Amino acid sequence: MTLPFEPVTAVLAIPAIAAALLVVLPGYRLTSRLNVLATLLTFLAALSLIFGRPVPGPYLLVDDLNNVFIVLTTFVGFTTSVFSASYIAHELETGRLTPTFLRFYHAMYQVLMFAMNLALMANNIGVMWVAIELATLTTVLMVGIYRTHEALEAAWKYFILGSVGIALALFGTILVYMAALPVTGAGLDAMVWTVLVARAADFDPALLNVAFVFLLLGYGTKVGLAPLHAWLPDAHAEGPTPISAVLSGLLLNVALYALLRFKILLAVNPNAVAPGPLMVTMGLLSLVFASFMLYRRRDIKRMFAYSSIEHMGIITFAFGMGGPLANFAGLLHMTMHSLTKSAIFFAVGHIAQVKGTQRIADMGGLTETNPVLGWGLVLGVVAIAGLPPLGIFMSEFLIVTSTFAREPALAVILVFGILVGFGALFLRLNGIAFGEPRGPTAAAQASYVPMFVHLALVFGAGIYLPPPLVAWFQNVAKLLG
Amino acid sequence: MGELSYDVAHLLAGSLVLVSFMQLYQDRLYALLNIFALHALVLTLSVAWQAYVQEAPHLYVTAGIALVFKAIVIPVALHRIIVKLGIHREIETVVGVGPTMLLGMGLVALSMVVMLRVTTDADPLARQDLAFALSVVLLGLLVMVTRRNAVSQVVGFMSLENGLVLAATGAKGMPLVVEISVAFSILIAFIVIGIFLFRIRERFDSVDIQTLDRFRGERR
Amino acid sequence: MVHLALIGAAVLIAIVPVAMLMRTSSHGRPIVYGISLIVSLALLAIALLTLLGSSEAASVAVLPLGLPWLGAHFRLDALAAFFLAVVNLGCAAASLFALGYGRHEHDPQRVLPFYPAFLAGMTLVVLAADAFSFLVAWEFMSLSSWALVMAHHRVSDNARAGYIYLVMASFGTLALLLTFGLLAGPGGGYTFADMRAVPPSAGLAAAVLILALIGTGSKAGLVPLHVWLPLAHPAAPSHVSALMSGVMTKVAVYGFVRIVFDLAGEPAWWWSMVVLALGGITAVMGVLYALMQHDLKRLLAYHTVENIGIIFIGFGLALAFKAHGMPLAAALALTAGLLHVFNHSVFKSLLFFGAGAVLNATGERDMEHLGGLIHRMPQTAFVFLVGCAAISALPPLNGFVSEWLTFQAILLSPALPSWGLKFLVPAVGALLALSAALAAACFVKAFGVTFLGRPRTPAAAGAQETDALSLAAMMVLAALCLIAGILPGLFIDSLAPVVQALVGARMPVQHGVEWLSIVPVAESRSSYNGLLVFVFMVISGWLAALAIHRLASDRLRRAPPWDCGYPDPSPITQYSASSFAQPIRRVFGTMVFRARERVEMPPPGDSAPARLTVELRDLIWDVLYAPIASGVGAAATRLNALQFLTIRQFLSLVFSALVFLLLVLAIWP
Amino acid sequence: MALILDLAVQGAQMLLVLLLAPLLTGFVRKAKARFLRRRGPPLWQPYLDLVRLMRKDVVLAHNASWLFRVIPYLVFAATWVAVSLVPTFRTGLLFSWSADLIAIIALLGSARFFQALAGLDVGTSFGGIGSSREVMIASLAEPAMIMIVFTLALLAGSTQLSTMVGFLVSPEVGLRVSLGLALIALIMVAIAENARIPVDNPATHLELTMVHEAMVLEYSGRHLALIDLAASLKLLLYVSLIACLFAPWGIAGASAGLAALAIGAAAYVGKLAAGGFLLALFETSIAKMRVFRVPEFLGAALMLGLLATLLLFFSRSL
Repeated sequence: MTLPFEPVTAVLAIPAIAAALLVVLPGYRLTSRLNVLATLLTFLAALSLIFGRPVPGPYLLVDDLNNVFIVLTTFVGFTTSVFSASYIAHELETGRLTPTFLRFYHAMYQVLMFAMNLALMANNIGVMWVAIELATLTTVLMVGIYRTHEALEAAWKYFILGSVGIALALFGTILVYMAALPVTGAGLDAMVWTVLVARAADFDPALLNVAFVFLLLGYGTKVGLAPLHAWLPDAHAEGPTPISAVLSGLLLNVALYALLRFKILLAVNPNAVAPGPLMVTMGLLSLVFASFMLYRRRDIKRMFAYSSIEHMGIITFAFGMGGPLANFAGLLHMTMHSLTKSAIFFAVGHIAQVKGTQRIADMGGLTETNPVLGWGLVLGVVAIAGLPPLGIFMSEFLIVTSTFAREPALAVILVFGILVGFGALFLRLNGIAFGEPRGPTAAAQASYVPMFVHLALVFGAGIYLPPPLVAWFQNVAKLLG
Repeated sequence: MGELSYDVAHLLAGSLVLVSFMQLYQDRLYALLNIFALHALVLTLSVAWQAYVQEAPHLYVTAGIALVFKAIVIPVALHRIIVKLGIHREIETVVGVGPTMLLGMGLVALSMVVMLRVTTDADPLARQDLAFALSVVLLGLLVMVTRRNAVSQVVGFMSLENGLVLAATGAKGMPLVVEISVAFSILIAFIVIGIFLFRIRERFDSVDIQTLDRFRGERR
Repeated sequence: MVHLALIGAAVLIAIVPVAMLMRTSSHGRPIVYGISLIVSLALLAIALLTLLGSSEAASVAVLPLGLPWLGAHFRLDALAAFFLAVVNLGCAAASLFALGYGRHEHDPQRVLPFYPAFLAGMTLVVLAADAFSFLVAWEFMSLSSWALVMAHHRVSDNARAGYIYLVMASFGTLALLLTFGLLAGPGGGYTFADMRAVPPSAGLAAAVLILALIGTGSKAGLVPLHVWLPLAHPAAPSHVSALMSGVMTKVAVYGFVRIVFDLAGEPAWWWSMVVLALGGITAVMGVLYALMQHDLKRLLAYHTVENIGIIFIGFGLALAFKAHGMPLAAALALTAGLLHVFNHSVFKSLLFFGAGAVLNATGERDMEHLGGLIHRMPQTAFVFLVGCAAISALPPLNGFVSEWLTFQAILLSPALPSWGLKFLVPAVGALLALSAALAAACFVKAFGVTFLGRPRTPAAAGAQETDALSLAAMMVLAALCLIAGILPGLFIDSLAPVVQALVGARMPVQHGVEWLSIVPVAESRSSYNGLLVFVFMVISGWLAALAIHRLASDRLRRAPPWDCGYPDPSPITQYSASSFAQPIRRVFGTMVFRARERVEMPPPGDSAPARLTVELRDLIWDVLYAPIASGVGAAATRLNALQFLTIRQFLSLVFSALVFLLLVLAIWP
Repeated sequence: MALILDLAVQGAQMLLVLLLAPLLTGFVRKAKARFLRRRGPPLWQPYLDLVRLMRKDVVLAHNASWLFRVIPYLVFAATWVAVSLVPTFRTGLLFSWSADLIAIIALLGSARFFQALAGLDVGTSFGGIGSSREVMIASLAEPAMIMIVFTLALLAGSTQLSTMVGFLVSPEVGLRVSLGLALIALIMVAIAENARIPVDNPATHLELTMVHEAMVLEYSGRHLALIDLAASLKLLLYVSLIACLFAPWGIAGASAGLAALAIGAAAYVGKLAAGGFLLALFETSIAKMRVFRVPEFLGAALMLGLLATLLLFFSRSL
């Protein structure tokens, strides 16, 4: 099938061009619409990738694995931009953002999209690294955009911890190159992933091991795995909510994607240390840790940020376990988590705007005062807590049952962590959505479409997964070994 | 590649580790900055030598950046920040210098052990190089972790990054090395500017002395 | 058949959006409850046709939903049909009741959308034939009932109840998840057919039993997993309380039967001991808790715990007999358990409806504020009385039949070869007898304090009889209590295919026994004829009345009460619920509840009233749940310190992780 | 023909118990009075009481409900049906299989349930006190009774009274510890159930010690007559039960002729007399206990019953 345009180029070029345009264009209406349009076009281009993929080059590659992520990323990017349009309008009205910063915000949004798409499509581990770092730096700037003390502090923390992560990931990348060097010879080939994976069996296992440790810690910082998570809750809490949605829904995935690529590399080499146990350990640690952290949260966005850590832990655990079932579940969980968490942040953003605060103690009885938002949040939390018939239940079902049959002890820890987190989420939800109304109760000027589109997708997926998608996921799961 | 080139590279990389150790030992800010300038200088020499040995002219650019930016611009800038912000000249350490040194020894030993497991049929130069680079990285991190002072933490981060550059240039024919070093320089510039802008006098932890402990995410 | 049932469930789900749209309209209630009623009746008919129809093979359906490579499997066999009938009988009654009762609901938008979803969830659990569909339906049921519990969320107790309920439900689901994980094995054979084909090994089966007990027991309300039940059931609107207590717990029981009798293979000898002991403890604890309550709906909820215990005693016996190769006795015990499932669903729904009618008429759930309602609400009082008598296991009503059958099964236990069981079973029998007697005491209290005596508050004095539809629902159930009590043979025979499938034998056919008696084993051994007892009682009572009125006197005078000459006009001098329970509290309370009574007597000359305060502590909560809650809290507080570290300290964490991993690599072999 | 005979026997039994019950009560009263060196009321005094009560007007409290008026009939009917099914002079009664021993106990439970409700109906404090104590006593007495049933049923392999009697009268029973324990427990339960000293005093009207009498305080006229008759029937039931289970001698078999029936009837009257005599003796020789000692008393009965059941497994091997 031939397309009238080159989708790969489009996926990268549209955000890049849009970023350039948005820097110069004035006016909120125009820019926010352009922002939506650009993300929509990117999404459409990404969709077309499903039908026609380019031949992998030295820099770019589209295969089953990253195609899943690209479509997901561009889709959530699109819906978030729709949400962002209504969210930012309110921020402008209340004066939290000035038009200058708004311009900057939209441009940065597109740069972020570009960086993430690039990271996903990179066939070159160096390019991938560069793209992820670009995405990190962009989000650092956006986290600090409100310029309050808290925002700056969060951005600073993110920046410093992120920089160390960047450095560690680079060292890991260099080590992979060094491992490849004797086999593939010097030059570009030693950084091209398709080449690496084809010949990884001959690489020096010890070097690969060290490399993986560095990559795990470097990219793991971006994924938000405990104990490398520290930047994540604050960055989520203090940045604009659309950015929180993108961070939780996408950037964490992108970082995890990078980790997966290297996991495949290691899995090919028979003598290298198995990456599974490392990931399982870190996943469980993150899950249990984040679950407990959920209890003492007072800030609603920070709470859901910890929930993201929890879910990243589950996903990492699933991929660490490996096998067709667990991998499938991991992929599904990742997709569902992206959709759900961003939907939750959409709701949370509007709630915080209505209430004028992010303090959980100042919210109450939302289902009474703002039924749509309130029930949206309830549905989102129900989904994120892994209750059926929503999609996350399916993935958790697969993860738990497949693990219990193989490693009962691990499954028990997993279940324990899930239950602890569940308790915390609903404890807070009880206060926010039910009980006597507290705080301002004005109606939200919000676009509920993105939130409910996401939730509807999650709901649908929990009941019915279309066979092509399943086949696709299964292919990828096989790829992940 | 001859014996000599190996020996010289070995020597330069080894001295980089040595200078990292010297950083651990410092308890005065100015002295630390001077030592860091030395660190950058040794790196420059090492990178230049690799450029010569590998016959890779683009590495000279990296060496140039290291020399101009890290050995001169940054130390001078930090110097001025110290004066301007009135930062204490003495470095507060978390653990004493003695234990830190011991820890550093342990880290170097660790990186040697880890790297020596690499099979011998790999390039011996690369192996040695990586062991030293790993040591430098770990020592840089150690500086960041054991110093309370923002400037010394920046210095720690920069020496960590020097280790990366050492590793990258030691890897024969690695693409994007120059770009990476440029990117890192920008990153460091950001950090330095950030310190200046946010008036971080004592440590990374807060953007303003008034808010030093007020806000840690949730305490409000 | 199963297709038809699925269509029914689909219709129920389809009215959820309709209910959402019509949530504030006045037509919403009749439409939602009306359609629910019709669908439930249809499903009931399907279930009965399957159960009573010829023994054709179970009907199966696979829908392309759920797990993609698996599909959603549904199956309607005898067991499913029986529970489908129980579920939908309750649902139909609740829908009928709600048609009238729902008129008083002040938050219909929080009830209507979830109600059909709840019904659909319960129906689907029973129909599901693979682990995934089962759990989805199971959690769907929990979730929609949680939403219904939260319908009156502004009452802070309700919010807490909803929270505890959901956490316990999730705990149970996760236990079931692990159960199915074990049953499915690493290959992922998630359909029940696969699990049945490959029963787990002995060790795994033990874990399956324990996990299934936790998973289904937490939903059914087995002590000590019952804590949520008396909080959540009363919090929901009354027709939903009836469904939760009368029907949803039965769905949990279904889960237990399905897993333990059908999927887990042959039982080991000790399984029954666990189940029996738990059942006995649950029965007695449940009723003791109930006795201490003065909230009418909570009292009923605790009685659900008790009856679940009785049901599990039956199942425990069935497991014991099955494990020792005594299929006939196992059939008797299992029939007893299943019959009690049906009976309890009938009278518990009836009682909750009654409590709902009282709540509507007076706005009170606290019995201490009620009294004398028999004058204001005579019909409700009558049907409630029938329910009370039935749940107290009084002949000739239905509760007695199933308990009698359980006793008969207990009396077969000496034939068991295991010494442990020989001793345990009579002890459990004693517990069963104790719980039955205490239940009667408790319902004397419940009915007496609520409906008899004089009104204790103006609200009670001004109560009005409830509406006709609600009454109709209660009347139907009351009639069923009687019918099942006097014609138990019919019900036992219709359970035969279920029991046959699960333990490989059935009780003797009751159909042909003369006079419609039931004979569980042999006529010389034991038999019972509810019909005859009923007729006898009616005739002798009638004869006595006739004789006395004809031959002696039928005159009647009204006068003030006598009360040994000290009648007090104030209604607060009546016996209250707590004072009624005081003797029993003295007997059992000090041990089980650490009950302490404190009398504050003002000094002589002071005109302040004396006060008697009773302090009750829930031992199970104190010993089991409070430590868990405080443990989680303490861990959360301790870990929370990690939120407040400095950047350098966070970096130290990263650094330590790096060094640790490198060390691992260094010493890796 | 046989059916008609059976029907006749069943009918005779029903009438017999109805007639004998007040007599037994009167006999016990008379015997008690004699033990106390009083002359006592005549034996037929209970009949006179009943007749007098029946002919009097019912005085009903203002707020008594319909239930209050129905309950005497219910209580009477349940008790009467229960007594009719206990073998007195002949086993194998026509309808004996319609309720086994467990069902008979449950029937008595029904009677008690409604009677306790009646205590609460008028809304007086004495009614409440009576009901509350009654159900407390019952909640322990009933399980004890069930344990006794267990012992006997496990021994006889049946809960059917006729079968049990048939087994107990046969020589294969022998002398068993379990039976002894069960007998003691049954006597204790019977005393408690019939509101006899030391658990309750049927003659008292001292407010705070009443249990049964407090419960029926508001009844008068024909209602009270029915309740008193039911109480007498219940006493008769327990004495008959003890007699047929533990002294089954002389009782006529299912296919006995008229002579055997006559012997059975004579033996039955004799047993009743003996039972009444012993009861009176016991009652006069013991003091009433405090209400809160009753649980211990009945707890002992429950333990004895359980012990009897458990000991069965050992004594069987002897």
